Amino acid sequence: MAARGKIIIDRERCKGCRLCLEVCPRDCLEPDTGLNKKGYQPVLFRESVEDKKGCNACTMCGLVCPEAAIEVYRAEE
Amino acid sequence: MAARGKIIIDRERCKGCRLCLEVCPRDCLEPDTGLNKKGYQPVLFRESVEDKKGCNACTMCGLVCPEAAIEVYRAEE
Amino acid sequence: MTTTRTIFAGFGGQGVLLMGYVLAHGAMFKGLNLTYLPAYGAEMRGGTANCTVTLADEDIDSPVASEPDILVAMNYPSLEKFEGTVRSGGLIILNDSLIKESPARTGVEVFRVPVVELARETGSERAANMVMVGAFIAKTGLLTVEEACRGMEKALAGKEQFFAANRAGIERGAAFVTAA
Amino acid sequence: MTTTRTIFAGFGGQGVLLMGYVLAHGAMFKGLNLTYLPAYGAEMRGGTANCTVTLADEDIDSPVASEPDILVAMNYPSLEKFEGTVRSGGLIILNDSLIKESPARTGVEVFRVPVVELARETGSERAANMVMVGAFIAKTGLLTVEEACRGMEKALAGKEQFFAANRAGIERGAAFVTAA
Amino acid sequence: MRGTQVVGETAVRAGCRYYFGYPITPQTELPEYLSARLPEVGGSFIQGESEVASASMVIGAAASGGRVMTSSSSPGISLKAEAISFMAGMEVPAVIANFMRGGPGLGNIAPSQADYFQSTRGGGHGDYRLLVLAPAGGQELADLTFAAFELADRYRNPVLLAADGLLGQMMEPVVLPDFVDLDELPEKSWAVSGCDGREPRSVYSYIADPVLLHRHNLHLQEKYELMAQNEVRWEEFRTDDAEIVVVAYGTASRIAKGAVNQLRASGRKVGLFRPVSLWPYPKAALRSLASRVRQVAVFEFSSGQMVEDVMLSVGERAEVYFHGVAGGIIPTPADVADYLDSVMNGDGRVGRRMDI
Amino acid sequence: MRGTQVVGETAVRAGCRYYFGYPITPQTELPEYLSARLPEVGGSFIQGESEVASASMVIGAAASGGRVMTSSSSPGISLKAEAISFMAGMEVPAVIANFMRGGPGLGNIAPSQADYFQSTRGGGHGDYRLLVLAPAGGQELADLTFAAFELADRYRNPVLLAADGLLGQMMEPVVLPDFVDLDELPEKSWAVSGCDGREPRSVYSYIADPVLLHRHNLHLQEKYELMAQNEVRWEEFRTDDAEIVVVAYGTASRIAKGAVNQLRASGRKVGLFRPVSLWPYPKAALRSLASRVRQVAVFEFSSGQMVEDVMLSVGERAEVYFHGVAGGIIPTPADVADYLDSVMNGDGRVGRRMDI
Amino acid sequence: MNEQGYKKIFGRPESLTETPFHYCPGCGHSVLHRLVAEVLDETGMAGRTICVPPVGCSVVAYHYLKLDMVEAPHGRALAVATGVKRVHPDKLVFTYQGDGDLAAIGTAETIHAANRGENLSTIFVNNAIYGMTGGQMAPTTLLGQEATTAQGGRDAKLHGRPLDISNMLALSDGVVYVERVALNSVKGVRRAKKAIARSFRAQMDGLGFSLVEILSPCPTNWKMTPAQSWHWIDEHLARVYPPGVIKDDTGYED
Amino acid sequence: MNEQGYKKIFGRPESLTETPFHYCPGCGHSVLHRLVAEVLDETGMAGRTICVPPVGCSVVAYHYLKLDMVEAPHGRALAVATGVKRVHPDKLVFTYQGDGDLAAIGTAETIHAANRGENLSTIFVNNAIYGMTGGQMAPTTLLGQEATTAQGGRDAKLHGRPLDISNMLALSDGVVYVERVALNSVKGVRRAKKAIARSFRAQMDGLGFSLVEILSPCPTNWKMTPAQSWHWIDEHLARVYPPGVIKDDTGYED
Ligand SMILES: Cc1ncc(C[n+]2csc(CCOP(=O)(O)OP(=O)(O)O)c2C)c(N)n1
Ligand SMILES: Cc1ncc(C[n+]2csc(CCOP(=O)(O)OP(=O)(O)O)c2C)c(N)n1
Ligand code: SF4
Ligand code: SF4
Ligand code: SF4
Ligand code: SF4
Ligand code: SF4
Ligand code: SF4
Ligand SMILES: [Mg+2]
Ligand SMILES: [Mg+2]
Repeated sequence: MAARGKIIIDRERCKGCRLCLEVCPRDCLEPDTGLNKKGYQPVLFRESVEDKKGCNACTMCGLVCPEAAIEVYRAEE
Repeated sequence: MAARGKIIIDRERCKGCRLCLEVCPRDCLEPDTGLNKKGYQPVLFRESVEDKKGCNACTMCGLVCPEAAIEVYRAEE
Repeated sequence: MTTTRTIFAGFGGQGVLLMGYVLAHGAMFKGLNLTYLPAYGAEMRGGTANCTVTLADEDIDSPVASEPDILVAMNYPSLEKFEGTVRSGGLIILNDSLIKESPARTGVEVFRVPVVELARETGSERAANMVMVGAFIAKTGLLTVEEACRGMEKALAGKEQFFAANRAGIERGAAFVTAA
Repeated sequence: MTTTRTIFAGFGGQGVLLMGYVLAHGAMFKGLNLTYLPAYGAEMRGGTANCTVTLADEDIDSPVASEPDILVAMNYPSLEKFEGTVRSGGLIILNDSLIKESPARTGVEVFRVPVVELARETGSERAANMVMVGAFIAKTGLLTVEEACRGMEKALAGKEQFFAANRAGIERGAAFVTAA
Repeated sequence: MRGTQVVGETAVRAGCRYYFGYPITPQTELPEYLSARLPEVGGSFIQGESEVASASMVIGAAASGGRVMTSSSSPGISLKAEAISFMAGMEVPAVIANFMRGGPGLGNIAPSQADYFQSTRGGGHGDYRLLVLAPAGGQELADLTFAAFELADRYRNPVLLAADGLLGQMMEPVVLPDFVDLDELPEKSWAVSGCDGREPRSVYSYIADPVLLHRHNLHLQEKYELMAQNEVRWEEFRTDDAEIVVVAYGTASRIAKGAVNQLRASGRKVGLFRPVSLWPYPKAALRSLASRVRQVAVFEFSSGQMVEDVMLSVGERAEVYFHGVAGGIIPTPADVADYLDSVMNGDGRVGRRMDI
Repeated sequence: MRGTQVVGETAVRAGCRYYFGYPITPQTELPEYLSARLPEVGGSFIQGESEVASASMVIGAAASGGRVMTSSSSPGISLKAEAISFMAGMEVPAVIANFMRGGPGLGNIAPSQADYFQSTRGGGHGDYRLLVLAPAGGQELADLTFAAFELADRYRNPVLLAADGLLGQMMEPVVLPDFVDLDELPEKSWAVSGCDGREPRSVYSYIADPVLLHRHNLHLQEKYELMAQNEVRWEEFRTDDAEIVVVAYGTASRIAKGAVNQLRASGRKVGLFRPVSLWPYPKAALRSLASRVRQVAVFEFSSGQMVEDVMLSVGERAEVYFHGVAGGIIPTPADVADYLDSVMNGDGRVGRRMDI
Repeated sequence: MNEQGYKKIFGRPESLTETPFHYCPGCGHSVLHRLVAEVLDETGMAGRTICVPPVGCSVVAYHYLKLDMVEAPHGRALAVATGVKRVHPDKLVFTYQGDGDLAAIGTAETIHAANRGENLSTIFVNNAIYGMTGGQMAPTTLLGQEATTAQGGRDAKLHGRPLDISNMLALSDGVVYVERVALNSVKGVRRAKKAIARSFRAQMDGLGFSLVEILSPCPTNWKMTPAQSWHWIDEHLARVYPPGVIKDDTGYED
Repeated sequence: MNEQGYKKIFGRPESLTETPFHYCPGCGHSVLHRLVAEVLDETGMAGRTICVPPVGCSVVAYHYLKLDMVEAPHGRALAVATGVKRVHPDKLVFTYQGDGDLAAIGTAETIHAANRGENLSTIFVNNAIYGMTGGQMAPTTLLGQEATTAQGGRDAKLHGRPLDISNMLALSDGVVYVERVALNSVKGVRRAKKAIARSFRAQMDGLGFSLVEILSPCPTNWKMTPAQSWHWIDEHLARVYPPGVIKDDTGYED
């Protein structure tokens, strides 16, 4: 089953504060290994997370993201 | 019987505000008829006031006098 | 005339500033040039007050009268303060009701007006300052009674209740001079 | 030498200002004239940082390096920003660990130092900036390793816990140049 | 009407609808007048909690496109210095009246001209200029107040009325200007009003990038240059055949005029040069006059401030002298005549020769 | 040590025990330094709620006899204008450092000299003067800070250190002065301390009577005259045989020095005149120099402020030119050399000729 | 971007520009800018709004919010806003101010605008520090908290005490609504947005002055990671400045 | 003068000079000057006291009180006093301020000196008007009260509301004692003197900031006789600003 939601992170806006990662109830986020152009280590969306069934489009990551770098999408029924 | 107290008003300091006159419980004060050098109508001490037995040295006139123009004296026993 | 500078001075409560103000407005009716300058103490408390009125049929340069032509003294401290400044040959008008002393100053004309008594005659002691205005204009010939009265009405616009008494005062003052 | 102007530039977190600061203190030990001038952005937020160090055996006039002799670039944006200003015939020292690109600029010498890798060898990745300091002084001959180390100790007075690692970094950087 | 009221009523007629100020002698009659008058014409009067706050209220209303005024006297103007620099940097129009009093510090409330430097050389920080107009009587209080609002809008620049308590208190016959029709005024395409249907606007002075701030300053300097070309005002009185001119402005110029009249009456060839705009200073006019006279004698209610502008104008074309009083003593025309006499005789009794 | 810290530590050594200030870039490292340092020597540091409050705290401590300092940058100095005028009027000594930034308004934090007028022509109201000292490097920051405290006490007058953020941030080798022994300083017989055993004292500037305020102003002017005689400071560099001198102070003078060196290297007869005291201005020295050179070229980080003092000094003795930048762009020695070259060639490419 | 089979349910609000924020990682200012934009989008008010940003980290708020704005000298935002409002009484006028701006240099302007009952809204960003100038003590700095002008931590004797200005303001009759929220949780972010919306609504209804105080992280000057600074708000800041409604005379149901 | 057979029991205190007050008839300033002098005489503190008078009617308090004094710019008395106190921590330092001075232009200085817990005393003369400048509205002016800048009476909509700054100050931890008294009766005068003494004592004991607010007649600007102004205090002023102890953490028995 596909996840109920997904997010898109604007990699160049992201400043690697990891607050999204803190609040995600589904553990969908992880730090990138490289740096973006501004020298920050951005966060990546893990499309599928086995154990927790992936993103549920709760928008919490977006709500706390200081950079307004996250868009949240819900799967259409 | 002489009054228990008496007061001395500095006529040139007095600005005729009449607050002393307001508070005196023995009605010992009255407005002067003339003006002092500054053009104010000062207040006079009535040494003996028949009906109320004169000044009792309560100091109330002095306490309220804005000009610190009043000295209060008590008769020595 | 060319330019006449007058200082009005007295206690705070004597309506000294209003006297100058009335005169100034009267002069405006007459179309004279004028400056009216109240002395502006640091303090708004009791004490003394004065103002300077300059009337002229030419341009007025300095509005300050360091050597006034006329002094109108409403009380003794004012007389003391200003008598020395009056130009020689000038005029001192005294409130005779309050000033019993004679000016120390010589070489000037002295004219006394018993303003309180005259005002009382008109029925309003409070019009004493207007009596002085009346006496002033009559004595100096700077304005007519009518001009002074219209000045008073302009100066007190909105306070019509005082017009009658003040007019009576001005008239009484002027009459006093004429009779003198 | 007469006067040498160097710009150190990089990300905020790379210890760029400290590099210049260490160099300045080392030069003081050596008795050189010097000016150390951190760029002072309106913002104290992340982003980039840079400082200018001028060393001279004569009086230093302008402390500003509009045409630096040397650029030490710790990241790519800094290289991009400053490479054009280096005087022709000057020197660009690059943090090879982070900058894979080549300078657009021609007519200057380019020298690469893999600071992170070298620092890792000394056991402390955080000493990467000190590795660059070591490489810088060895490459330019402006200070001896000992002078640089004493400068580091002065610049970090009160933070003795970092001395050993930083000294190792400076030495490693210098050795890298000698070996090159 | 007193001078302060003339300013107030003229402001209303010039379209001023917003006044923000804090009481201070000798000018409080102006806010008092406007506190009653502005609500009558649908305007707003606020007695601010301080001069500092009032000046910032001016910024807000001016940036919103209103015709705005504030006023104070010397210490209060000092407190407005930061905001005035902001107004200049943000390019918002406003009219500021300073009824100067004796200083420094709390000083006293007597007439003074000791804020000339502050007025013309930016009491606040940075490279900016105010248009500074100095009335010398009741009618000019009206005329220049009216002009101030027009000029402030035209140049998007604060305009300062430089007066003193004597002018503020004095009554003289005055013809007031007609009411401006607010709807006829040109739209302020830079003012904020909410960005409905257009791009958002900001009015600000913070320009972090040195290159851009430099450019902004060049733009301001060009504007000031334009003002310097177009807005110079002065009056000459009996200068035609004068051998000496006295230079004075405001109240001091009236006394000086009296002195000129006195001296002329005894046949002395004396004239008066009266700057009306203190910035831009009537430099060219004074310079050309200076070439025709032998001596230029400055008279100020200060210890010597405008005299620098006179020196910068006159150069070595004529001898420059200075005489001033500070603290509120008001000399008589005779005193000033005596000063001029002393200068003409070269006896050094009154005033001093300025060297350049 | 950064420039700000040099000022801070020197102040402590000069006996300063009280600092009151409010943070503002680019000088906050000075209060930061003193916030830790003053308690070590038994002094007091207060971060005031504002510049306005801080400046009044200075008044209180100075009137109490302490050696006191405050500092800020342009907008913050504007806010202190009223209190500075009070200090001058009350005759209390204090040291005020202005690390100027780009203006007007909020501007930016880049180095600037656009507060020259404000510094030398009383940003505040009234006839007063500050002693204004303009360091050009680390050692001078120390020397002049030290001198500032001595002079403030000697003349009972506020002293202004006119610097910029570049000087404040820069590190150069500096020899700091020795510690002053506070017990050795002359007693301040005018300062308040409680009137036990003597007549009460008041320190104030309110002088209601015009005659007395006039007299007070005459007294102040005499003091300023004395300062003008004794406290003029300047430096000349390679002026002996110069045909043109560049006049610049502070950071700008260092760049100008570089230009002089460059031009001298190619044989051009160029010198530098560097005012160190901006008030009193080294007028006589510049005047005598001007008589020997053909051209005087002013260079400032402003749109043209000190140039007026240059004109007042030079008169028609030499041609006066001006070139300036505002906003924080820092020209190079080569740029200034180019300006001087243009002036010498008379090609009008860079800078402009000033007429007097 | 709209992805196949997915519907966008959250993204950048319309009233935010595309310009990336210059704020530090984890800074509360960025979140607040977005919340303001969301509220204005949802109420359709952006075009009839004028904002007065402060001198502080958010001095260039006009880079980020598509609104008309007027700069204020440091601390004077509410005085400037007062002037704006007199000219535009029908517009939504709000100030956005830091703790140094609002509660130190701007104390008088704040208290008097509130007490005049100016029909304005204030977003009060309390990060207990001077952010823009690099970490000096603010009036709101906690006892023991490090600051560059209170090295070793704020000490009541040397540096005075934390000031709770919202409580003081609530005493004034001109003030209709004061709420404090903490920006360190999803719930806090939601609460903050609601409070801002309420304050704006109160103004549009002409009720008078209202203020939302936001406990907002400044990881840079607190010298913490963003996550740590969330924690620190709970453990320290919110204990001295407890979130909640301090005054509400709006009469609004919700 | 000592009269035969009589003993002087009340007269001018030692710490008052001979200079006649310039205040208007019935003005509260005069009474307060005397009370301060009495307290200093009785405690023997005059020689160790420094006063910071305000800009207001009492600007020349040094003409009347035999004390060392430092002038303050309008509103900045508590900032000046803070500077004085740092140099003379062992001296009694007090400010004497009007309502315009303390609660309008000086709001920030007042609140922050109090909140720093400066060990100072403040005598706050609330006459609900700007006396010196001739009767403009003060922050404390009552609704409906006439003022030259609120002609027809203060109107909340046009002119804002009366500000009770003593109540605000009492919220601050730095403040140890705040009392309000009314100078319109013998009892009030006695109470005022006690409060001043208590405030001075608190300072000498190093307890921190204290303030005595005095409802004080200004017959001139109220356009009343002195007796009427006493009345008006009872009927109006004291209703909005009720006399009494607002805060007392001194722990003193009496
Ligand atoms: C008159 C003036 N004083 C000081 C400053 C310097 N300054 C800029 S922002 C600021 C304080 C910033 O703190 P805060 O208001 O809490 O905002 P934050 O940056 O924390 O959001 C200061 C002191 C200034 N620009 N103007
Ligand atoms: C900076 C400044 N602003 C304004 C004034 C004018 N001023 C003098 S006293 C005063 C207010 C007086 O009222 P208050 O403080 O209540 O004292 P009161 O005279 O009523 O005792 C004002 C506004 C001033 N001297 N300085
Ligand atoms: S929307 Fe919710 S579940 Fe999906 S990534 Fe964001 S926080 Fe995690
Ligand atoms: S919250 Fe936003 S800025 Fe922070 S790590 Fe996540 S995507 Fe990046
Ligand atoms: S002392 Fe008492 S009784 Fe005597 S006159 Fe005074 S008030 Fe009256
Ligand atoms: S109280 Fe004092 S001033 Fe007033 S009338 Fe009595 S004696 Fe005179
Ligand atoms: S310094 Fe603090 S408040 Fe300013 S942008 Fe950085 S985190 Fe935000
Ligand atoms: S104006 Fe009022 S406060 Fe001032 S002296 Fe007169 S009565 Fe007292
Ligand atoms: Mg903050
Ligand atoms: Mg009052």
